[in-house]
Amino acid sequence: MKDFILKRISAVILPFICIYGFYVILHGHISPGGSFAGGIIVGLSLIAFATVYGMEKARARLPEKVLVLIESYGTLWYVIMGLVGVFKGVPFLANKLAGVNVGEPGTLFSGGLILLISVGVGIRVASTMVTLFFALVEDES
Amino acid sequence: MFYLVLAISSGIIGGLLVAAIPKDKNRMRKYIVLIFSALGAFFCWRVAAFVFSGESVELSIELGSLNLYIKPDPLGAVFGLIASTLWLFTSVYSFGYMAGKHKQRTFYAFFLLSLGMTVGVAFSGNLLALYLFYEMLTFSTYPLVIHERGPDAMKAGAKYIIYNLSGAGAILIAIIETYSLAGKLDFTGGPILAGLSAGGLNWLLALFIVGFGVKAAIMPLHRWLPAAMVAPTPVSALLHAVAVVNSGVFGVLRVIYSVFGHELAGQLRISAVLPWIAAFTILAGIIIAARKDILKQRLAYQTVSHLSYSLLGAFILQEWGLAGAVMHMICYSTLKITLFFCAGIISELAGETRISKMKGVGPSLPVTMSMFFAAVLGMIGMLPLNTFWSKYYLMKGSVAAGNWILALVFIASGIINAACFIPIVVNAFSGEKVRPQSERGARAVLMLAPIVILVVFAIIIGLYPGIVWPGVEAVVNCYF
Amino acid sequence: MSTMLEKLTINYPYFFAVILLVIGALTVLTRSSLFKKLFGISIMESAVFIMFIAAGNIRGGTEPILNGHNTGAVYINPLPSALMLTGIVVSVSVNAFALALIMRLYKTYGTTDADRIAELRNEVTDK
Amino acid sequence: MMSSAAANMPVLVVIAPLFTAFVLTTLARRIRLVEGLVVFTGILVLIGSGFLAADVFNKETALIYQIGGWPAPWGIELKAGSVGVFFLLVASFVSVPVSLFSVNNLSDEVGGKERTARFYVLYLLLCGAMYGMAVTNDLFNVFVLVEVATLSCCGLVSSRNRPRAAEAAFTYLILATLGSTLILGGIGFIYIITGHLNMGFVHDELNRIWQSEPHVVWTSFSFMLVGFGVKSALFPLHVWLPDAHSTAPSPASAILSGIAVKGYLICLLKILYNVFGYTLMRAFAINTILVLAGSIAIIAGAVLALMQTELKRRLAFSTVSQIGYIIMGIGIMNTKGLSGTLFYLAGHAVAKAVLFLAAGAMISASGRKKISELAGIGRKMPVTMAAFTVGSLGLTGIPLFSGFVGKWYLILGSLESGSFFPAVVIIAGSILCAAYLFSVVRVAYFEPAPDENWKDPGLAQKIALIVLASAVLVLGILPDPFLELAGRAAEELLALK
Repeated sequence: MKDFILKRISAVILPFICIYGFYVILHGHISPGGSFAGGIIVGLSLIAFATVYGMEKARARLPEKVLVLIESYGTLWYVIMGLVGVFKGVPFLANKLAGVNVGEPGTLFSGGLILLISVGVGIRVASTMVTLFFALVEDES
Repeated sequence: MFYLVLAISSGIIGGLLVAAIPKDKNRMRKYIVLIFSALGAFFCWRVAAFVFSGESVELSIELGSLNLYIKPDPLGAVFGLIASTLWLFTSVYSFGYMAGKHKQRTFYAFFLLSLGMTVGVAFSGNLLALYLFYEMLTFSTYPLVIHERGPDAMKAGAKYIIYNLSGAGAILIAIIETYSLAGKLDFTGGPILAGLSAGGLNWLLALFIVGFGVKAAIMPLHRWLPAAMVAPTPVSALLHAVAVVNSGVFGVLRVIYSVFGHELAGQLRISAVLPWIAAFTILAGIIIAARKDILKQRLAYQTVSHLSYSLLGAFILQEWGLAGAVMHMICYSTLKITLFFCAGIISELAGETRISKMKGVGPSLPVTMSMFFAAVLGMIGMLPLNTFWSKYYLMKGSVAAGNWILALVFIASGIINAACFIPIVVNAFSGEKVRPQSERGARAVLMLAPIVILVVFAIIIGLYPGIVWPGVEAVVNCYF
Repeated sequence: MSTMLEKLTINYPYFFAVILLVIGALTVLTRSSLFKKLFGISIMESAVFIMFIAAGNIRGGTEPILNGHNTGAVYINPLPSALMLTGIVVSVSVNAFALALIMRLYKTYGTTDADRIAELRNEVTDK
Repeated sequence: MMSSAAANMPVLVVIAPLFTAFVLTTLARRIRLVEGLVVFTGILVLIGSGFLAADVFNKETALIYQIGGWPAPWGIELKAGSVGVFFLLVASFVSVPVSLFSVNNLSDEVGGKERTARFYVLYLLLCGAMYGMAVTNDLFNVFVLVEVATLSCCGLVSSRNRPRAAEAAFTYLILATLGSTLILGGIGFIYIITGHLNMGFVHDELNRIWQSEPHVVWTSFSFMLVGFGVKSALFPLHVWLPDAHSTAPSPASAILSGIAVKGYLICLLKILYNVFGYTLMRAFAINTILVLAGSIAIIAGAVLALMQTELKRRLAFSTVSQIGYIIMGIGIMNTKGLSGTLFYLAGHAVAKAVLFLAAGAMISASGRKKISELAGIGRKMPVTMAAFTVGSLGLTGIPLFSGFVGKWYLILGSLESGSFFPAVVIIAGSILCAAYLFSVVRVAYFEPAPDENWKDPGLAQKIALIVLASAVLVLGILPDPFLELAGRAAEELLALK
């Protein structure tokens, strides 16, 4: 891809798409969307980057190792958040029961662990999308 | 209890030992076989002595709600004695017969294993143990059937397995139905199903008879038996004239007298048909036998016929019938095994398996052929031999049951037997002597000694039936 | 008859769902192209998603969000939508995996037609 | 802390393998550590499920676990009932020797260390999904777990770097996804008429209203049956299974045939008895359908198995036949029949695992796939073939081996329910089973061996085989505790009317 216009425009737009994705992730518990939808948006922005600037550049910025680590730790993060309850002696994935401050409903910092879980899952989804894309596009599979 | 465990396990342990020692240790293997079959016989005699003296020997292995219960009663003790004693003779015979043959280790290992299983069948005290050993007997004799490894042997083996497994399947269903009807499976304390109403039990008895009838070679289910004659002669002799088929007969006796009891069985409609099936098998078996040219085949069909003597005795549900059945099991086994042994000697030392070519083998095998003649007389039911008595009891039983036609069946069968086998002997001794004397050497002695001893036994029992009568009487008293 | 029609008009999403389901199933079972099989699966999944979401819908209901000014109004059932989000995640992973497999098959056999692949495979094994 | 762990056991047994799975993805190259972790997790879960089983057994009630502390109609529930812990115990037990078998043995088969690590990740995901199926009490979770299991199964099937494997995996993926779509549709129908997803609530609601919506219930049932039928390879829907199970690496085949198909059956069992319930099953004659489907599967699977010449394919078709027993047993709706089914399921799990592992060891040692080419292998690989023989005896249902007790209770159950037909089919199936398994044993022991250097596998593999083979024996000789647990499970299933 050597299209000048495409490169310039995407250079302007992609950061905003990415930020919008994070917005959706962070507001998952108080508005439509959430970690999956947001993660997909972030992931697609990265995929768009790869299609516009070429695979080599994308690979250089998003090495496979990092993606694998994000994927694994994203899931582990979820489990660890769930285990907070277990460590406190209440059920798995307990939130308020585990003594977490759940804040005031309707504001960003409400829902206790949900926000933390959302972030983990969101970046995990993003990295999974990118991994899938790379896996399908690159020659060795 | 101690003896009971030893009696069953001596065969199994011996088999495992034989399998464990290296292939080329022929002498050592023979000693092991001899020692363990002798031990098996010895312990069976000990157990039988306990049983007949009225002591209770039992062993119960809990398997949850199903338990294996081993407790010989007189019937089991008699069968155990027959099997283990004849096993000893067969092992001596097979030392001669198998000398120089291939795959001896496999042969002897499964040979001893089958001893353990047969004793297990005999001594089992409930249907589950009976089923277990019965099924295991099938599997442990299978390698013996396919010993020759040729395509014929494989085909026979497949037939053997399929017939017997189907039979065992029928038995399993019947056992489970019995369990669900009666809630117990033990033979002690009267027949299992005693006290139930006869209605609806017809098919249960039929299922049992079909199941055990496979091994007992009742006529439409007999096909595996002639096919299995491809096995080496000691195997045919022991398994297909003594242990396996008799365990089928034993099973039928057990079902009728220990599971149903003669009173309940008498009320079933099917029990009117059963004697006639047995009678048909007696006549049809021997008639087919008359048309076979290969000696072992002829003997096989004669086996089919003679097994039904015992079955007929059991089916007429009458004291003398049962006595005859048990007596026939004892007497017939000693003579039938002799006949097979003789057939083996003829094929090994004279190289003949076809009756039509046996002209003149008599002078070359004088001892063999005379023993063969004695056994043939026994099969017909002539007096100095023991089978006279069993036939006498059977006929007495059928007359006592009010069915003199069945008695005629025995007589007719005797006549056909004579027509079928006497000419072989006559032929063998007639004609010019073209063959050299072949009964020489250690091998011949090993094969002949068991035969002579068995025939002497048969004659002694024939002259003094009182020797075995207490055992038979104990069995009859158990059920009547 | 009129009640039947009435039911049809009220419950039209379900009929769409059923039609899509049948189309999808037919595509999966009759087409030999691996891609078309995959499309068929996706269509079937969409049919089920539509059915679920239609079940959660209430006509005239608002979105089930607590934002201070629509309390008391009838809101639609959010659960089916949430469930179908999970269903979509699953379907994404199935699609990705299937595409990867198709690529592997294409690299080996040079075709994405199931019948052709079977032929080629038999040729290979015959040799 | 300990008491907290004990109280959270139902969720911890599911979480543990998933947690380890994602730890493994970061350890790709250090294969020793990976293998150690997999086996360690397996043992940990086994101990955990042992505790859980003891707990449920002593308390005599199901353990309800509310995730996040939310009560039932709103929150998601896990229910460690007798059925669940029974399957949990079986699955976690089998998974340990299977993973032990793969130690130091897989790299050749799947090619490379990284692929091996990926294999273990999928393996653990599958295990986690299976344990989840055992304890879940929520219909939608059933769907999710079924999907996780399906995808990891596909991954395992395709883990061998062969075009054949990719093809088998693709067929499996398409058919299994078709199945899970149908399952989701079935769940959808139930959800539409009841408005619940929690099994207990659905059951109550369904039994209240089913008479007004018989068609929906009927459709839902048929969707479920076909969906789970595809996944568990119920006879006419089994087409994917032989290819998938025979091309997968041996440990994968063992876990797929031994445990994975059973997980779907447990789900079906739970849905039929805990969701539809006894009354509905009777009303829609579901039991008759199951008995018929099972009978056809038993006979057809066995006949097809008999026709196979490749060892692993024969074992795969044997699974089709054995699944028939379990399906049939689910249709025999009394305590004896159901406990027999569950016991049979356990017996088949261990027996089939040992058969597949032994077959894999033989095939990789000799490089030959056909049964006729494995002549005399019994004398060259005594431990492997002895394990195979024990497995065959267990599957055929010889007394003192695992299959017998299960068959005994299945037949007892069917006779008690007054029908003679299933008993005959069971026996016929056993005879065919003997025919197709013992012919392998016969070839291996009684035919002359070629002059080749075939050897038993390494120590870990031998231990795995011995552990599984002795489990076959233990289930046959000392069936009592398991039988009692299975009996409890059957009563629990039948308690809901």
